[in-house]
Amino acid sequence: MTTQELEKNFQDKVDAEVRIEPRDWMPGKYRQTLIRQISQHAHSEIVGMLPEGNWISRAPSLKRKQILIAKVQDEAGHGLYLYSAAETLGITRDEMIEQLHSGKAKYSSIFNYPTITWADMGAIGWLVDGAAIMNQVPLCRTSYGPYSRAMIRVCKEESFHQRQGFESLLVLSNGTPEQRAMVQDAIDRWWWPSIMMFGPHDAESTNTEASMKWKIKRFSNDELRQRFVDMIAEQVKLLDMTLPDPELKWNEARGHYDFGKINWEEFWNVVSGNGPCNKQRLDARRKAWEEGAWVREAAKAHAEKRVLREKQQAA
Amino acid sequence: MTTQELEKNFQDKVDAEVRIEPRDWMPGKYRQTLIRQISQHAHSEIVGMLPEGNWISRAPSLKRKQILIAKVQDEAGHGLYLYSAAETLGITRDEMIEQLHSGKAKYSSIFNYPTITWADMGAIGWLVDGAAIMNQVPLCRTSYGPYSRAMIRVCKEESFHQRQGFESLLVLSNGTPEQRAMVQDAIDRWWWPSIMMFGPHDAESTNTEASMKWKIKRFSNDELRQRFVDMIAEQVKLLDMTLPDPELKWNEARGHYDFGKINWEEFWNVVSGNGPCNKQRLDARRKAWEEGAWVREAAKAHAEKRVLREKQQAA
Amino acid sequence: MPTTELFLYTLQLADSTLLMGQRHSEWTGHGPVLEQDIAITNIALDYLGQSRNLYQYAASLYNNAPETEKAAMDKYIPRLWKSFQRELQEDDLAFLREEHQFLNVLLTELPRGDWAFTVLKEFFYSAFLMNLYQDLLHSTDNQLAAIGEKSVKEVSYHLRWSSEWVIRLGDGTEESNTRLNNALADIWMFTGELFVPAAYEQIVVQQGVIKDPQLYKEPWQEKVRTIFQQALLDVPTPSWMQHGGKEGRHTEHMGYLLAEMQQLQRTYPNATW
Amino acid sequence: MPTTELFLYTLQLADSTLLMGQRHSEWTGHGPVLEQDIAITNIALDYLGQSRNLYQYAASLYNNAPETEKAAMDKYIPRLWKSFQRELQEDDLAFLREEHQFLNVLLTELPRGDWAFTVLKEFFYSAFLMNLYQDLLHSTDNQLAAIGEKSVKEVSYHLRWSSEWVIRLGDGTEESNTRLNNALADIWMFTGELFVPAAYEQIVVQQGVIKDPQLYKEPWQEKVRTIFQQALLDVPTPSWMQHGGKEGRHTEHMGYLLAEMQQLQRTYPNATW
Repeated sequence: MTTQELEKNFQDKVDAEVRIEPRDWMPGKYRQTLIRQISQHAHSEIVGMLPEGNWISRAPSLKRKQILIAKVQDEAGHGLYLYSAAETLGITRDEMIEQLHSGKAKYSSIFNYPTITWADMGAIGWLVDGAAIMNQVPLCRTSYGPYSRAMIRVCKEESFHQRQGFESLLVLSNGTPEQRAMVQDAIDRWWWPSIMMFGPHDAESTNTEASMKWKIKRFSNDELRQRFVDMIAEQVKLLDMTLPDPELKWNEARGHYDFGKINWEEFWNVVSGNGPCNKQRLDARRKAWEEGAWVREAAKAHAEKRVLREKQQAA
Repeated sequence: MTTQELEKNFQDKVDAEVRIEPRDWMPGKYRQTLIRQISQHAHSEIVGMLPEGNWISRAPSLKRKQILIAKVQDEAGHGLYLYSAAETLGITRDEMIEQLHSGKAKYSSIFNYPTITWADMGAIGWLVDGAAIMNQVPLCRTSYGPYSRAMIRVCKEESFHQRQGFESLLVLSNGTPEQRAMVQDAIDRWWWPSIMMFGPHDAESTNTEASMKWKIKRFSNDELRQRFVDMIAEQVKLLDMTLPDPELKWNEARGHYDFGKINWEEFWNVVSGNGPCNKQRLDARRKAWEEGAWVREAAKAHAEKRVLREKQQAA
Repeated sequence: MPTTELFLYTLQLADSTLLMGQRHSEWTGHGPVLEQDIAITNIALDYLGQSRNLYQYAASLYNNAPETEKAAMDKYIPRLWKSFQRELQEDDLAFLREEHQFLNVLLTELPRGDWAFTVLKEFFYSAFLMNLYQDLLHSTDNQLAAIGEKSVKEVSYHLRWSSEWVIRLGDGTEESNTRLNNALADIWMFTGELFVPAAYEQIVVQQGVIKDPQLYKEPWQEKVRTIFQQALLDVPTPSWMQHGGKEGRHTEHMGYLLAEMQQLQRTYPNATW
Repeated sequence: MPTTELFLYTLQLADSTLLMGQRHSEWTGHGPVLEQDIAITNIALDYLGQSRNLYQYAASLYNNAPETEKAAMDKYIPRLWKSFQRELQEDDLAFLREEHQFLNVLLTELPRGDWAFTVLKEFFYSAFLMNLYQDLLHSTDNQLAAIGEKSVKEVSYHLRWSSEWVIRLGDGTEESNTRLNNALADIWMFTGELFVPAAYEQIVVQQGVIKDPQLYKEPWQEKVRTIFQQALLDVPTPSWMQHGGKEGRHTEHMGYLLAEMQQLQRTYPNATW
């Protein structure tokens, strides 16, 4: 088959909602886009363990400590599925980790903000995981099979996390004045970064067209962002808290909430490395990786010794 | 002069309370004994910084934090005087530190006990420094000049520390029930180790005879211990606390307090390396030294560059 | 039957398992490789679950005790709780007791250390707990029996996992072997305390609720010998052992651990989280 | 003249100097060589002394303020203190405020780091304080003027000492130069905050009590250029700067620092020590 035929064949499958599998032919650009997107998502899960991990040792009750640890562990699990999905496209996990550590690969900028109080654990679950799910649910039907299957598992757990986060904020919002203040402060700090998680406005977004065509992406940034705002603007009422946006207002005509202007300068600043914790996060990941080198080497050396011994015994 | 004449000359000076100075002739054994004793004392000051340093970051008031830091710093200063005094006998500070780190040189076993509560800061000042002073005041008149002069400075500061320690316990003993319990607990833990600081009973003590003759030592272990017990048995009443010794009792006939049997097994156990913190203390010292290596090297390298540059400019 | 000693014994196990969980969870997000990050986190979660069961049981022992018994237990109850005017709860015990009221074995409070330290500590402790929980299954105390039954499977996995890691590091590279030996030099002196019953423990033994922990020494040593042989490690000769944790006398590490772990409850006492 | 802003500004300086002292004193007993162990401890003691003077002044500003002013300041006062039924004291401010009530610049809360990190941080901060205290000498506020006068000599020594160390490490060995550059990469983004006045600070400037901190930027940069030249270090190009400390938004390091530092006062509130 000529490349054109292959491409047509491929696009027909995509259009017919048939999943593309690792051994199937696919355009180079499709493969590249997927590797970039899946590995970026995997890195986000791994780096995302750090801000929440920051409160494990200080969780205020045994139950909350369990919930938090289990949640962070789930993120490690997501990282694992996603690295595996990306590996089916012909890149190794070590290569991807190397790209993360060198700064070549990105991860979600949201994790470059610090977790300052316990209420941040709830706010991350509710807002950050909430935004992530908005982005991710459509990916359960994404055209690449292994990615789609990984996302189904991820989404199931993420929506559990979101409910847990909201429940945790609900408890705090029914608590002491200090706890209520903590919740409002956390919402104030996480709200704008959360709605920036949907990326630039459609007009400024690159790559969107091809991704749409290949069904890697199914909705535009602005569509998803609007859904998120609509959802959170309602839920925040249950907490008896407010979102830090004076322009937030129900628009009867649109059937949506209007909301204020996003500070894109901050967004690009954080993306380009200048968030409050960019260096801290990457340093922490690199440190864990470097300090684990001798462990990985020992495990490898031992495994090789075993194989050798078994061979010798067999001989 | 023959060795015998030199020895007689030396002993005459000692007997006449004339200080021996670095350039004076002295018996090899005298020199060795002094190096061992002074460096051991210097090491004790340095290792002794660790148990108290353990509470600097957690001192309960700004004033107490200042006092504690200043006290630990004084110990560094004492270490410095004493290392300098020992250096006049022909050993370098680095050699002494090497002996400490290798375990060849000893330091006072008292610092192998942990500091568990804030009251330990007071108890160390009152009991440990109190016992140290008992031992050290006579050393202000020791026969070796540099040692004697160092000890005069040390003793002045130590007695200040002892008063501060007592005052700190006095405040706690007038405090809440928890604070009072803290004080009694600290006294219970530090009392026996403190009276062990005077070393074995005279009958079992080695080296004492020669040290007495050379006026390196002026009172026996048991004499000093008795003085200490007599002093503390009175002072503890001011704190409205008790010493953990049911046999402690004023003996009218002796004009001294009788006291219970010392657990020498524990003493030798700790001396021989099995105290609760022996490994921890030495590890901490070694770590500080090793982690400081690059700093010392850099300072040396820079100093050499400067000298070289000055020479080049002069040329 | 007086419950004070049973209460203290239960606290001892609760505190020890809590601190195992607390220390292990310091690895979460920082493990040497993703799969092992997940594994050590799993173990941390198991320990936390065990400690919660034990604290809940300890709290119920206290809440249901006659007043005379309560007076004896009060030495180990957070003073602050009295002002809350409600029943004692698991979190009061974990987050408001003072250092000298904690009864965990010293082994469990030691700083996390490197991977060799962690897996060796886990191996020593789970090899001990394995024997303990297997007997607890048959305890005359129904609650402890239930906790033992629930936990024994978990610990059996912990023991297998840590044994494999001890072997892997011991018989891995020169560096891993050296690190494991360093860890051994640091930890060994804290293993003796496991087998020496505290005064209250002896009474619980006499009551027939638990077996004498001294009985676990022999099988524990046997397990250590077996694994160490495969790990090319020498079993240290009998030597002096640290103790005090079971009586509330801790290492200098303990205060820092508690300051961090208890901070929120200390700052906002009796809040709901 | 309203005192709330002066109170906040005084707290900002008090918090910053306290944390400089707190971090430096982590070296006590662990310095790279005995003489420098003593030197860094001296600097820590100087900072603690400054912070005590500043906290005492802040407490007196609060205690003497009219009730309407107090209401505005209450956001920064430890809630717990209200129950003590006595005047506000220095230790209440240092040991009972919550993280978001601390106004120190972020620079001062960063972990101790290695010797390069410590001396570089000290250099940056004392180069700033030097200018500040020299002006404070002439403040219309007598208390601040007195504190400035008392402190300027100390800081002048700190600046000389840290400048010398920066040069020594920069122009020492390859390793020391690398470590200093690493420290620079970590610290630089925290220096900008020194020169950006917080809202309350602007008001104190308008009141003529202090000069605008923006004025210190130029001489500070000049000092940095001079010393860096001798230290063979490149002055980083203007880049994005961290901020938030002066408004109570801190780094993730701050919570741990406070948990440790405040533990005893949190556990035994209003006790006398």
